[in-house]
Amino acid sequence: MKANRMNHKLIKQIISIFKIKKAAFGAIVILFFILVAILAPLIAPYSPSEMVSLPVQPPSWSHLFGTNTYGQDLFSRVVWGARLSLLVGVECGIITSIFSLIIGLSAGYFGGIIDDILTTITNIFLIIPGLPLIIVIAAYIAVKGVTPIVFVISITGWAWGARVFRSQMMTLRNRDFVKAAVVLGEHPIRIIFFEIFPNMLSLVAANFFGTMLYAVLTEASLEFIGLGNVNVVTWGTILYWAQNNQALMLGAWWWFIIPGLCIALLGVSLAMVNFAIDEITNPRLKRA
Amino acid sequence: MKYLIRKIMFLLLTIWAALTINFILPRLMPGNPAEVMVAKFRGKITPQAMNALKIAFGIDVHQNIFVQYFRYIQNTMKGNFGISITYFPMPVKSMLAQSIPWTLGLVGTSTIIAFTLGTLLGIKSAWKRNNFLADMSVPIGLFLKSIPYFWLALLFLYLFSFKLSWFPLAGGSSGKFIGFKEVLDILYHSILPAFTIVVAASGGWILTMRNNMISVLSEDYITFAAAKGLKEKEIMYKYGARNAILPNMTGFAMALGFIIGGSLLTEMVFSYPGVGYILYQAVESLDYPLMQAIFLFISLAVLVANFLADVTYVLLDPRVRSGGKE
Amino acid sequence: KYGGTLTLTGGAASPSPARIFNPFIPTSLYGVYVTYEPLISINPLNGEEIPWLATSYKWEDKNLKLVYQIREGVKWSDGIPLTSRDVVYTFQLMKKYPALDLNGIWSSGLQNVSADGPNTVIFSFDKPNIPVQAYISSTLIVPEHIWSKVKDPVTWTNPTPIGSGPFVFDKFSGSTYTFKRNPNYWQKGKPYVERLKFVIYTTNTTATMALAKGILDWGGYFIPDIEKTYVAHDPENFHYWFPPGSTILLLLNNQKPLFASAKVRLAIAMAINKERISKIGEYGYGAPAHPTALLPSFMDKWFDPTLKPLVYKYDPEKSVEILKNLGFTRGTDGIFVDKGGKKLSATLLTVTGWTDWVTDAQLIAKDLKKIGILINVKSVTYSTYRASLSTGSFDMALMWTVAGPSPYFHYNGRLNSKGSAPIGKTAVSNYERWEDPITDAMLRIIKETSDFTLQKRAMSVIEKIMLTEVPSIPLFYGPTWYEYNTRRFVGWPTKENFYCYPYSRLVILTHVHLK
Amino acid sequence: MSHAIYTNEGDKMKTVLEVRDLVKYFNVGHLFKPKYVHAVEKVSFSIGSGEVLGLVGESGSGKTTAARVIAKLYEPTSGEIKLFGEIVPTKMSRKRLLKYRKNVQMIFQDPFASLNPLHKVRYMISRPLKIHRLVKGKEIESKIGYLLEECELIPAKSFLDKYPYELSGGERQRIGIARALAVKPKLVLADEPTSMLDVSIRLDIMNLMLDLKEKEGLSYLYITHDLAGAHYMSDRIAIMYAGMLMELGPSDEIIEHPLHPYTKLLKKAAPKPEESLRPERLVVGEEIPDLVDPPKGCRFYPRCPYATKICSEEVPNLEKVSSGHFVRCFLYSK
Amino acid sequence: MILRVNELNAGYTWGDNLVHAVNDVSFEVEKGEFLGIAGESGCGKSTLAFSITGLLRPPGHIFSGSVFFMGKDLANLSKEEIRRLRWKDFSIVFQSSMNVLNPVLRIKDQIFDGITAHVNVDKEELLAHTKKLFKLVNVSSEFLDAYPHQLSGGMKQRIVIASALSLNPKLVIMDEPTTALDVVVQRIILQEIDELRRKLGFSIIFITHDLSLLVEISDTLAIMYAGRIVEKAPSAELYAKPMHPYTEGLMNSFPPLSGKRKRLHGIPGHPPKLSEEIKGCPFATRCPKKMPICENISPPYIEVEKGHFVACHLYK
Ligand SMILES: Nc1ncnc2c1ncn2[C@@H]1O[C@H](COP(=O)(O)OP(=O)(O)OP(=O)(O)O)[C@@H](O)[C@H]1O
Ligand SMILES: Nc1ncnc2c1ncn2[C@@H]1O[C@H](COP(=O)(O)OP(=O)(O)OP(=O)(O)O)[C@@H](O)[C@H]1O
Ligand SMILES: [Mg+2]
Ligand SMILES: [Mg+2]
Repeated sequence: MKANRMNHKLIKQIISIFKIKKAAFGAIVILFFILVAILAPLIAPYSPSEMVSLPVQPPSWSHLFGTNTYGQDLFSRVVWGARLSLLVGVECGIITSIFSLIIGLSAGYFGGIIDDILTTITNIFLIIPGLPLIIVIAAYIAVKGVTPIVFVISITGWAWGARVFRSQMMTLRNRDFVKAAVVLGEHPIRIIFFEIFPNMLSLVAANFFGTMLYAVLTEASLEFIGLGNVNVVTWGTILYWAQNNQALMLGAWWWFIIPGLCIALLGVSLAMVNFAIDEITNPRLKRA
Repeated sequence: MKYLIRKIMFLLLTIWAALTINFILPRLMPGNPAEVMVAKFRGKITPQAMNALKIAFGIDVHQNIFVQYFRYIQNTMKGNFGISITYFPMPVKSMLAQSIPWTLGLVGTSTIIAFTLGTLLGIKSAWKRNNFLADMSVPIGLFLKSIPYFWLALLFLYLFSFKLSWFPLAGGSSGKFIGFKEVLDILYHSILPAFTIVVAASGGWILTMRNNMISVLSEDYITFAAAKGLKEKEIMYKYGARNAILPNMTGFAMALGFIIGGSLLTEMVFSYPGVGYILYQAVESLDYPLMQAIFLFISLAVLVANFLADVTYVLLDPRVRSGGKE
Repeated sequence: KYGGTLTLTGGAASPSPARIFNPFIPTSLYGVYVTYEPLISINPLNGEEIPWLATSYKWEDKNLKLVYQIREGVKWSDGIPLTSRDVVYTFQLMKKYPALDLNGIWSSGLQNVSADGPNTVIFSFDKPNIPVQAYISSTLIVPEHIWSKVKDPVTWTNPTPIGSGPFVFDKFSGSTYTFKRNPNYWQKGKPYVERLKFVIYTTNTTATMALAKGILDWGGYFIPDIEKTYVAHDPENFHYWFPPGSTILLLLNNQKPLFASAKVRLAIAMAINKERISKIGEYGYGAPAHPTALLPSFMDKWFDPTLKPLVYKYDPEKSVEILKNLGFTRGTDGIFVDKGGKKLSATLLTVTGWTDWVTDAQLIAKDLKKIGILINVKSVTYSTYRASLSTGSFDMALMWTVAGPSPYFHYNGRLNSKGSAPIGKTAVSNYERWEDPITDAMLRIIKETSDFTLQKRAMSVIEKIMLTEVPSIPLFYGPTWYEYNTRRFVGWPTKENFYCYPYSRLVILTHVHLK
Repeated sequence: MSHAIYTNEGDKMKTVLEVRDLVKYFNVGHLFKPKYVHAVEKVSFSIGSGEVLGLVGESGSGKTTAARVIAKLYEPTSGEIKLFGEIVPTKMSRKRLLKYRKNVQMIFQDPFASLNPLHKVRYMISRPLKIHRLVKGKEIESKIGYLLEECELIPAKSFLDKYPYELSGGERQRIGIARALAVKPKLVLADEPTSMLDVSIRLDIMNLMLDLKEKEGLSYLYITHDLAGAHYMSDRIAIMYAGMLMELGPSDEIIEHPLHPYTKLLKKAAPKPEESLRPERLVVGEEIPDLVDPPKGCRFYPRCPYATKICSEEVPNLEKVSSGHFVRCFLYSK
Repeated sequence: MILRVNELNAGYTWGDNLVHAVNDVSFEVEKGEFLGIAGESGCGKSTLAFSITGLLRPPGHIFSGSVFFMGKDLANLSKEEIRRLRWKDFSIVFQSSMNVLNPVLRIKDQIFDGITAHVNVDKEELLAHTKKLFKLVNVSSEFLDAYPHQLSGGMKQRIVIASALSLNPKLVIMDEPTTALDVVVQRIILQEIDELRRKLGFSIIFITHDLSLLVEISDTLAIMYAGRIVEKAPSAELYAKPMHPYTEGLMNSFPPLSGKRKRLHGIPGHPPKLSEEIKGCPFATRCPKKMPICENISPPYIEVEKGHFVACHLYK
C-alpha cells in the first residue's frame, strides 16, 4: 500500500518535472536532431546509399538500427534522413513565417480595404484543405527534390499564421504603448520593428514550430505516397522503401518502426515547444 | 441572420476560389493529358487507337482560356467532370458517386467520434487538473498529434488485422452479405480505419479543448456559477464546456482539412473504397480529371462542414447571432 | 471436385474498383477474362495454342487468307447461340471504332472479315502478315445482339457483361465483385469452381498480407523476399512461380554519337554485372537475360546453336581493353575521355517510384564507372519517361520487350526501323532508333512466310546482330507474378505442369478445382 | 453662431491650443455598409499658457477621442486645431509633425499598458530625447537622470535598468510623465492619468503634475470622470456628454454654480463625505444615448429632468452666460 | 450575529511562491449591518471575500483561521453542505459584473438555475419570482429573455444583484460591484442596494477601494492594508476621528468637491508587496508617525474604544 503511494508520488513528480520542463525537453530533442542533421557526415558510420552489409539484419552493435533489404545501414540512413526532414521543416517554417508575417502584419497594420482583401484570402486558404491540395499540386509538378515540397507546403500553409499575426497586430497596434510611441514621434517603421514586433516574438516562435511540425508530417506523407523523390534520403522515403519492401511482413520491424518513431519524436518535441509557448502567451494556462 | 448571410457569401466565394484554383493548376503545369494517356496504356496502344481515344476524351487544347474557363465552370456546375483516365471510360462523376458514400460514412463518423471523444477528454482533463491521469492527457495528446497517420494505420493493420486477425485486411465490405448482415459487415470493415482516424485525430481536440476549458474555467462566470451553489456537473458542462467549445467551432475548419487529409492516407492503407483510395489511384496514374474532381469534392465537403460548424456556432453563441462579433 | 469460392485478384497493374467489363479497354476488371473468350488461347511463353471458340484455323491463298472454323454449340450466357456472325461483328466493331483496336489489327493489312456459313470466318489480307494471327486469335469475341445496341462502345462500361465464358457476373460491391459458375458452359462439366471472388488491394502490403493469411487463392503481386514473407507461412500450400514474360533491356540511343559504335555498345554490355542486378535489384526473381534477349521458353525452338561462341560474358577488363583500343584515354579520375577531351558520360533514365529499376540503374552506373564511363541516373515520372523515349531525348533507358508468342514480336517492336524516327520526332516502338536494312529484311521474311525453317534462318540473323552489334543490352527477364495456394484448390499450372501461361485466367479457371 | 473662443476672458494669457468645431466619427460598419459612431461632435475650446483645462464626462463621452485627435493619433473628421494661433493641418510632413509632437505630449490612463513591457526605463526615456535630437551623446544619461528625479523617482539610478513589471503603478505613471516631459512640451494631454491608480497614490501624481506645471510652464488638458479631481487640478472645467461639450467655465464656478442639468447631476452623484453622511437621492431617466444613432435634439434630453419639447428637436448652442462661462442648454438660451 | 471571521489567513501558493493576501483578519457582521471594507488595490479584499464564501480556488488556499456563519464553522461542513448554503444563506456579487454572466445563456436561465439549485419550484413560480426581483432592482422584465451582451453594464450589475437576492440570503457580499460603472450609475445602484437592505433586512459586506463612497453609506467601515484590517469603526466615527495613520492619510487623499482649492498631501510611497515577507507594521515604510517598534513588531489589532478597532502601536 505504502510502496504503491510512493510510486504514485514519484510518477507525479516526474510528471511535474515534465510539465515544467515541457519546453526544455522539446527544445533539447529538437537541438539533438539538429545536431545530428548537421553532423550527419561525422555521425553516420556508413554511406546512406551504399550496400554495406548483408540485407535485413536486425539492430546490432555494428548496425544500430539494422539494415534493409539493400544491405544499407539504417542508422546512417536515419541520420542522413534527419538532415533533409529537418531541412524541409525549417525551410517551411521560415518561408511560411515570413509569408504569414508579411500578410498578417500588413492586414493588421493597414486595416481598411487591404485588411478586408487579405483577410478574405487568408480565410479562403485556411479553409481549403491542405493535404489534398498539396497532393494535387505535387502530382502536377513532378517533384524532383525536396524544394518543390517545401514550396508546396509553404504556399498552402501560411494562412493560420497570417491570421494569428493579424489579430495580434490589431491588438498590439491599439495598445497604449504603441500610441505613446506615436505621440513621441517614433517613425512607423521603428514602431513596427522595435515596439510591436518584439512583443509578437513568442507567437512567431510558436507559429514557426507549429509549421515545422506540419511540414515534417506532410513531407513524410507525400514521400510515403510516392509523390516526392524517393531517391533522396528522408525519413519519409525510408518509410516509403520500407513499405515498398514490406518491412513488417519481412519481420524487419526496425526498418519501419524507427523512422516513424523519429518523426513522432521530433513531432512531439515540436508540439511541446509550441504548446509551452502557447502556455506562456496565455497566462491563464500557465497557472495550471 | 446577417452573420449567416455573410457566411454564405464567404462560402460561395471560397467555393469559387477552389474552383478557380482547380482550373488554374493543370494549366500552370507542363505536359498535357494526351501524354498521360500514352502513359496509362503503357505503350500497348497503337497511334491510331490513341487518336481515336483522344477524340473520345474530348481533349481540345486550342481554345481561348476564357472560353475554357467558362466551359469548365459550366461543366462543373452540371457535375460534369469529364472521363477518368484511370477508370476509362467511367465518367469521373460516377467514380465520385461510387466512392463518396464510403468516405462520408467513414470519415464523417470517425471525425465526429474523434471530435466528441477529444472534446470530452479535454473537458475532463481540464476540470480534473492536477490529477495524474488527467494531466497525462497532454503528453498523450501531443504524441497522437505528432504521429503520421499512415504510419499508425500500417502498424494497426499489421498488428490487428494480420497478426491478430481481429479485423479484415482491406476493403469496405466483404460483399458476401445482403440486408442487415451487410450493414454489420460494412461496420466491421470500418472499425479499424475509423479507429485509426479517431486515435490520431482526437489528440488535437483534446489539447485545444483542454486549453479552451482552462481558459474558460478562469472566467468570472464560472466562479459566479459556483457562488450560486450550482452542482459541479452543471458548472462543468453548462458553464464550462458550453463556452469552451465555441472557439473550437471556428477552429474546426483547419482541423477538418487536416483530418480529411489524414484520412485519405488511412483509406489508402486500408484499401478502403472511398475517395482517398481513388485519389491515390488518380495520383499514381496521373489521372488529372479525377484528381481535380476529388480535390473539388473534398474542398466542398470541408467548406460545407465548416459552414455547418458556423451555423452551429450561431446557434450556440448568441453574441454572434445578433451580429456582434466575428 | 466441384464447388468452392476461389478468391483472386480483381486487378493488379492498376487495381480498379470501377465496374468496367468492356473487353476492349485496358482499364477493365479482370472479370472480362472469364466472361469473354478468344478464338484460340495462345501461350505467350512458348507459342502453344489451345483451340477455344475456334476449333482450328489455317492460312490459305498464299497466306492472304486466314480461315477460322468456329466451334458449334457455344451459347452466350443469355442462351443465344454464338455464331460466326458474332465473330465478324466483333472485328467490324474494331474497324468502326479504331480506339477498340489496341493491337492495330486493321492497320496490319487486313482487308475484310466475312462469314462463310455459321461456322466459318474468313479474314482477307492484301499482303501476308503471319504474326497478326496471334492478335486475331486472342481477340475476345462479343455478342452482336448486345453490342449492336450500344451507342458508343468506346466509352461503354458494360456493367453487367454477357459473354460465352465459364463464369457469369454475379455481384459488385465497392472493393470486391463476384462471378459465379456458368452452368451452360460449352466445355461440358467445366468449370469446377462454383464462385469467383475478385478482391482488390490497393497496396502490395495488404495483398501480401492477404496471401500470407491464405485469403487469396491466386495472386499476381510482386512480393519482396517471397520465401520469407509468403511461403514460410504455409510451405505445404503456399507456392509461387515467376516465369519470365518479357526481357528488360538497357536501351542505348543509337543516334547519340557515343553509342553509334557497336564496339562501345559491346564494351558496355560486357561491363554490366547482370547477376548482381538480378539478385539485388530484382530480388532474384528476374534471371539474367540471354544476350539475344530470347526468353528461356523460346531458346530450344528459336536459338541457333552455331551462334554460341558469339555469346558475350561479363568481362569488364575486356571492356576496358575495347575502349582503349578505340583510342579513348583514361583520365586521372578513371573516366575515359575521347580525342576531343570529352568525358564518356551519359544519363540513364528510369521511372520514379519503380523502385527495382531505380536500384538496377544505380548498379549499372556503378558497373560502368568501373570501366570509366560516367553515368548519371535520372528518375522521372512515367509520362516524362515515355515522352523522352518517343522523342529520343535520352542517352540510356530501361525498357521491356513487347510480349508475344514468338521472338518476332519481341524483335519487331524494338528493332524494326518502321517504329523508329529521328531524334526529336516521335518513334512509336523502336526507341533505341536501330535502323538497319538487314534487320528489317529479316523481320519481313518472318512476317510474310509461314515456313518455319525459313523463319528460323531469318531469326538467326537477327540473333547474331543482337550478339555482335548489340543494338540494346538485355539485362534480365521480367518475371510474371504468380502466387497460388493449394489449401483449397488444386490444378494450378506449375513449372512442371506447364499447361498454360499463369496469366491465362480462362485456361487456369477451367482447370482448377477443389482439393 | 458666435465664434467665441471659449477661453477665460478674464486672464489675458497666451493661447496654446485652440480647437474649433472638432468632429470625429468612427466607422464601425464594413466596406459595404458604413456605420458611424459619433464620438466627438463639434467640440471647441482653448487652453492658455500655463492653464489646466479639466475635461469631465462619463465613460464613452468622447474625452479620450478628443485628446487623441489633438495628439494626432486620429485624423479629425472635421474641425480645426490651432497651436499658438497657427492652424495645424490634417496632413503634415514628418518634419512638421515632429515639431508638433515636440509641443504636444500625452500621458495615458493605464500606466501598465502605456509602457512597452520589453523596454527598460532608460530606453523609454531616451527615445524622445533621441527622436527630437535634444541632447548630445554623453549628456543623455544625465538628462534621463534629471528627468526621473524631477518626477520624484529617486534615486534615478536605481530605476534606469528596470522593466515596467518591476515597478509599482505609481512609479510607472511617473515614467510616463517623465517620458512626456522629456521633449519639453508646451501642452500635455493627460487622459485620466490617475484613474487606474490607488487612492493614496493618486494625489501624489496630481501634485507632481501641478508642480511640474509651475516649474516648466506647462499647460494641461486634464481628462477625468472625477469632478472633485478635476476641480483640484484645473483652472477651468469643460463638461462633456455623449460627444458634446455641455458646459465650460472656471472651476470654482462650475462646481459651486453648475448650470447644465447634467453638470448638476454629476455634482450630486459625486461622493461628498464632508457634507453629509446620507446623500440625497438621485432620480435619472434612461441610460446613455447610442452614439451610432444619436438623438436628434439635445443629447442629454432623454435623461434630463427639465426636458421640454424643443430639447428633443433641436440641439442647443453653447452659449455664454457670464464671463468665461458657457452652457449648452435651452434653459439658458436667450 | 450573522458572520464571524476569526484570524483568517489566506493567500496563494504555487511553486515556491507565496502571496499572503489575507493576514490574521478578524471581524463580525451583525444582522442587517452594512459593513464597508476599503483598501487599495491588491491589498487582499477579493481574496478575503473568496475565502469567506469558500470560493477561493487553487492556487488560492486558506492557511488558517475560521469563518463562522450563523454559528456554524464553515470548515466543518462538507462540500455539498457549503454548496447548499450558497445563494440561499449568503450570496456574493463580484467585482467584474461585466463578466460574471455567462455570455451564451439567457438572463433568466442564469437566474433560474441559481434558484432551482436550492429549492424546488415550478416554472411559473420561478418566472413570477424573477419578475418581482427585476422590479426590485428596476429592470424591465422584458430583459428576461435577453443575453448578457444585449445589456448595458449598469443593467447587468442590477441583474447580478437581483440574482444574489433571489433566495433572500442573510448576507450579501459585494466585491466592488460598481467600479466599472459611471459615477452617476454607480451612485444610483448604491442607493438602490441600500434601500433594498432596509426593506429586506439582510447584511451587507461591501468591498471597494473608494473610501469616500463608503463613508457615506456604510454603518461600519473596515480599512484594509496589505492583507490586514488596520482599523474598523462605525463610519461616522472613522471619518471624524481616524486613528490609524493610514486611515488618516486616506481621508486626506480625496480632494473635496467644493470649497477652496488647496494643496492636499496624500501618502507617499507605495504599499508593500504581499509576495514578500513583511516584518513589523506593513505601513511602517510610509508612516509619518513611525516609531522604532513599528519596524519589527506587527501591531496587534485591538479595540481601542467601543466598536473602534485599530492595529497600530500608537494605541495601547
Ligand atoms: N477606435 C474606435 N473605433 C470605434 N469606436 C470608437 C473608437 N474609439 C472610441 N470609440 C467610441 O467612441 C465613443 C467615445 O469613446 P472615448 O474613448 O473617447 O470615450 P471616453 O470619454 O474616453 O470614455 P472612458 O471614460 O471610458 O475612457 C465611445 O462610444 C467608443 O465606443
Ligand atoms: N490567482 C492568484 N494567484 C496569485 N496571486 C494572486 C491571485 N489572485 C490574487 N493574487 C494576489 O493576491 C493579492 C491580493 O489580491 P486581491 O485580488 O485579493 O486584491 P484586491 O484587494 O481585491 O485588489 P483589487 O482592488 O485590485 O481587486 C494581490 O497581491 C494579488 O496579486
Ligand atoms: Mg477614455
Ligand atoms: Mg478585488
